[in-house]
Amino acid sequence: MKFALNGRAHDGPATVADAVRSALGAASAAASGRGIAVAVNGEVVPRSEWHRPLRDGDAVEVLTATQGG
Amino acid sequence: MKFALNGRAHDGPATVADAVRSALGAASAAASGRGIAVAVNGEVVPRSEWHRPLRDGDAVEVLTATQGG
Amino acid sequence: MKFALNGRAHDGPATVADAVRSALGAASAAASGRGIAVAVNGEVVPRSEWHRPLRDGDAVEVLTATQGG
Amino acid sequence: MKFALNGRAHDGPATVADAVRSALGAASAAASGRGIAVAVNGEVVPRSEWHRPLRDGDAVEVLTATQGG
Amino acid sequence: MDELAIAGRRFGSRLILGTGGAANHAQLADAITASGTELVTVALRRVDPAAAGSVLDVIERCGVGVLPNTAGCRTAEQAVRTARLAREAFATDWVKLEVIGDEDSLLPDPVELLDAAETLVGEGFTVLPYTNDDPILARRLEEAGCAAVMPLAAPIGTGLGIRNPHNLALICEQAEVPVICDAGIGTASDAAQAMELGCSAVLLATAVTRAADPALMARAMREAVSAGRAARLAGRIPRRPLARASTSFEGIADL
Amino acid sequence: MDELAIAGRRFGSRLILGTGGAANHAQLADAITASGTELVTVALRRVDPAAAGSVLDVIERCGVGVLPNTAGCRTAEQAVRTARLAREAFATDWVKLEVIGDEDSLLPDPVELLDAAETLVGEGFTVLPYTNDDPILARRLEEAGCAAVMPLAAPIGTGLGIRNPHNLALICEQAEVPVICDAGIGTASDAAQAMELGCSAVLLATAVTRAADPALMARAMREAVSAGRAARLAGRIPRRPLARASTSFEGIADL
Amino acid sequence: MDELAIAGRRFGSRLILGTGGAANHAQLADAITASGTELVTVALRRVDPAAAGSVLDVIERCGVGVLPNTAGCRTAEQAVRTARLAREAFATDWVKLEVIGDEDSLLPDPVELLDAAETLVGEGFTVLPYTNDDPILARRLEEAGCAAVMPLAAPIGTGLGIRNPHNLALICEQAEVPVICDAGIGTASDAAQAMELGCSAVLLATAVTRAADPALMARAMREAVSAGRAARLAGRIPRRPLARASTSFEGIADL
Amino acid sequence: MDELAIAGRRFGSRLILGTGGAANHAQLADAITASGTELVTVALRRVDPAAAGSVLDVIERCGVGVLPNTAGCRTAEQAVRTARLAREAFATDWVKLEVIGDEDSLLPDPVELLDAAETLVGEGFTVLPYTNDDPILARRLEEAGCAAVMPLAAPIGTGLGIRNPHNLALICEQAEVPVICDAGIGTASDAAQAMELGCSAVLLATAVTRAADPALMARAMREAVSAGRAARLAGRIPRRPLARASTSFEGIADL
Repeated sequence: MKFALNGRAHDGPATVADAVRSALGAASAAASGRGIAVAVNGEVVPRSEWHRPLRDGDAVEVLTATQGG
Repeated sequence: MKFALNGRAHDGPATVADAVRSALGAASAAASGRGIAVAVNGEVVPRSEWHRPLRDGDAVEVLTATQGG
Repeated sequence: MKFALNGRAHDGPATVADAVRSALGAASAAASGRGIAVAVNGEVVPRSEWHRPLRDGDAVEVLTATQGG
Repeated sequence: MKFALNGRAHDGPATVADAVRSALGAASAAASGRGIAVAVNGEVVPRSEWHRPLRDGDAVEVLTATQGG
Repeated sequence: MDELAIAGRRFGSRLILGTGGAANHAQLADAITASGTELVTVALRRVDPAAAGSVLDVIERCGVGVLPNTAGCRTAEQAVRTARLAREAFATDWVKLEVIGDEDSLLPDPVELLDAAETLVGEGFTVLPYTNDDPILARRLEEAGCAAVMPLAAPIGTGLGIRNPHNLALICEQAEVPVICDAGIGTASDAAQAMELGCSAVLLATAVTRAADPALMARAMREAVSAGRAARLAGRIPRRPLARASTSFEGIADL
Repeated sequence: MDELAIAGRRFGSRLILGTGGAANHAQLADAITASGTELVTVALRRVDPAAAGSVLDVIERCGVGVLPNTAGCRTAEQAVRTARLAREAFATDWVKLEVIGDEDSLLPDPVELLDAAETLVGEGFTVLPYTNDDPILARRLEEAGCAAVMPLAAPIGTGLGIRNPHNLALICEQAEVPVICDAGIGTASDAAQAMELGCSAVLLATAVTRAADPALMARAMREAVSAGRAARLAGRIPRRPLARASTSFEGIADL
Repeated sequence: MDELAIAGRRFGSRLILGTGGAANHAQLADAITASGTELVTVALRRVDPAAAGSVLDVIERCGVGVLPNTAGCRTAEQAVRTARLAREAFATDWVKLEVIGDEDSLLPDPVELLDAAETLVGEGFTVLPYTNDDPILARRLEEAGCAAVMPLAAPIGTGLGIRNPHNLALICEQAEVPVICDAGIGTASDAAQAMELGCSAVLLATAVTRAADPALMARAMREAVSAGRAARLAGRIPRRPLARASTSFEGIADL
Repeated sequence: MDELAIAGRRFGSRLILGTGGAANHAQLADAITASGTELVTVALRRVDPAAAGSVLDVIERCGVGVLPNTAGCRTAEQAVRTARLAREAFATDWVKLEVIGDEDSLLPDPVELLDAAETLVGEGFTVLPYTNDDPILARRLEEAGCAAVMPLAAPIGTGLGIRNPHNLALICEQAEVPVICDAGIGTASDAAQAMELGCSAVLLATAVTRAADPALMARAMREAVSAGRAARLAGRIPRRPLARASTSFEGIADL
């Protein structure tokens, strides 16, 4: 199955947590996942539901803080 | 039956045309009724329908041009 | 002889020091004469010359500090 | 003898009129000398005195109108 | 010939005059004539049997067009209904759309204004909305199909002149319909400045009708609008921080 | 008829045009004509044998008066000598007196200016001094016998418009000779504003001669000066912090 | 003690700092400290695996609060979704609500902004909307339940200062929630003026983060906001057209 | 340490306070203390036997320096004589030189002022002249040997703020002695702006002494002067006509 992760196409079965891990890569936040929020198809997925499997065509956004005015 | 004409209570049966006449009184526009518009309960009543009888509780507005910015 | 002291006419013989005393009256500065300057006919008279007698027609100004912008 | 004409050194005997002619050259104003004024050593020399001979070291200015704000 | 075109209708004059505030009809007629305007605004109010003559007579005598407004309306519904009545009364589908947010500032309510504009455009009206100086709202009104946008210089009747030239310039740069500076003009230089900023026309009432000499001020406004338009087209010199001689130093005498 | 009188000489136009900066004589002639001016300034410079025609020819053809200036002078003596030469060259005792303090700002030197003005008035000149916007210096120039005072709007050629309207208004209130706003005007609304502040006339050069279309800008300035003058005479409405309805709420319909 | 209270939360500092534009985290930390702020904004963006450290670490070290924004959103829906994600990420229901009309002016879209504000208030957010300087929209945002209104001084990042002090003053007079001047501040006097006009606080980013010396400008802004607040409370002297002596002429010597 | 040096004398504070207008000595003392100033002005007047205490006592208690002025003088001779008397009375050769042209505007007379300055410098005074905002006069005063130049923001006591920032900036750019903005300041942002334009210090009296709460306004002015100075040194961002995002669009989510 296919899904989009932060705008990039991905393949194969995955949970939200898998997606977060792949998005974070080596990023410092990885450990804690602190300051991270996830949306699937625009809706928030709370941490408690990250075990949820993604469905074909899902658009996943993994977001964190950046400098902003 | 009762109706309101330009904010004032009126009594007895009347058509829209009656209301217009009574609103205009001696006003210069009376003759032609030129530059006049009539609303019953907020909706325009075109001249062609002024023969229409008013219903109890109708709010009639007879309006014309005044100086305005 | 006559002289003017701070715009008022005075009479009789006097030294600059006399004029200063009479101008100061009870004013706090009196004691030390601190913060005081004297002009006779527009020219400064230093303290060392206050013993000088006034001449007829002299205009004496005894000045001190006031609030100013 | 030497004189300065509009900032340039000139030689030999000359009257003011000579200087004017040499300054104007082919300039349209030449004919009438209309709109021309002459100063020798800063002082105006009226047309009536242009016949005057220049003296050694004289500074002659021959001026006319230009566009100006 | 530098004409103004609104919804395909052509005007030689770029000044629209509001009739509000004139002391009497004679004075109003003189001001209209002196202003050279071809279009004047009127409001719709309850007939007054005691009224001596109608402002419409004045307008007819002056041979100018009439632009009804929806002055005093607080909601989109009121404004839409007033516009429909104006169309019936004056046989014109042009309307100066005014929906105010409160009666102290008389500033437009952006949400109600846009709502009313969309409805009236849908009903075939030629809508000229009185708006604030927000470039975004101006664009949304244009996108809604308004025939022009009419941003204010300052609140109605204040005579404060152009409070925010920067916004007015932004609106003019982006608009593809005529931008008409409406309200807040106090004197001639304000009107000229509005045109220099890129406005296609100026709409004003109080500045003329309440001036000590309305007809003379009307003439002043006519000339100012024309002057500002010409200055805009003539390409002004740049502003420079330091002086630049208008007289060359070249050939200066040594005196 | 609202005429301007300077030293008893009457003018129908309240715009004085400087000729500096024009690209060529043809363009200058068009600008003079479009401006409606009756008086233009010229400078005095060394004759240039290579010059093709004289600005005096243009001025004569346009049938306007000539006002020589002392542009570029740094001292009272230079300015006085230049004025004497101008009188000889142009057979006029009128002079636009200019004594600058430096060549970057081209701002007048108050001490040298006053000194030169006193000398020239004593020699029977009709002196029109280009001055800064200091009300005290303006009064001293008037007391010295100048026929007018010509405070700047901003430094020459900057086009910054009126930097200090407050000072210009003070000068106009107190002066008993004509106040002519000279230098710094950039566009039509600046000229109108100068007249609204109480000036009797406007003198400008660069704003017209260096505009993209000098003749069109000249027309704009003519209209702007006339508009500003009319607005001043017409008695503008007061500035008010809050809105004032130009349309009465009385008789508003209940819709 | 003159504290600022927003939605019941108290602040000793009336300066809110945006973190955008800082060259690096060290510089940002210095600026935050020098500014004395207690609240800084952050944006929400896709995680960048290559990122070296997080702005959250800086904020934590400085011991200040975080205010997430919805910068870059063009519609109410985007902004609402972004706010929900920010709540999830930062465990705060405070949001600086930003819904822009286009990417050139970055000006707020009044309709989308009000729509988003109503939704978010309904979901229990503490909404601080970045708005234009329209007093009517400001009141509608307040009526919608926003905890403050944040009108701009000028478009984001322009440094133009307060384009329309008149509107800002109107907003402050009518508002019953804190008015925070947001965007367009260029230098210290702009920030002081905002407070003098009646604002309760100032929010700025670029003016500090892109200054040549961000930490020094941050200190300047801290002092300016404090100065403007004190001046407002101290009751300034009236503006008068004519001079008034600060030194009495009484008792002046005859010299 | 960013100190101000005038004629070699160093000051930690860049605010000079005039004592005129204070309701009483207690209020004056509080204002002096709150302002953080190190130098205050006084005038010289005929002794008043009825006077309760002297302003000198206040100044001594506050431990600040005294700067005598020549307020009220109309001629160079009066001012020179007053300065000599002040030197005798206060044992200081520093003087705030004031020679006014009239009593309505209290504006300086450029000719008398320069004349007096030259005389007093010749007699060894440290001359701080109160001048108008003319860059040429400012330079001539500097050339005459004045220790500083003190151009006005606006006429004394008007509180109009900086009427002509362009002139003040020109003066600051060219001066090699400290430029002290003197007179016309109304509120904190005015003082900050003066410093941002490049002034080395600010001198004010009325703005503080006649404020509703003089001590609080004094504190506001202290902070504003410090803020303006810091902002000047920090290098402000440029003014730009169009917006510049403080939050990058890069990495924005697709919601």
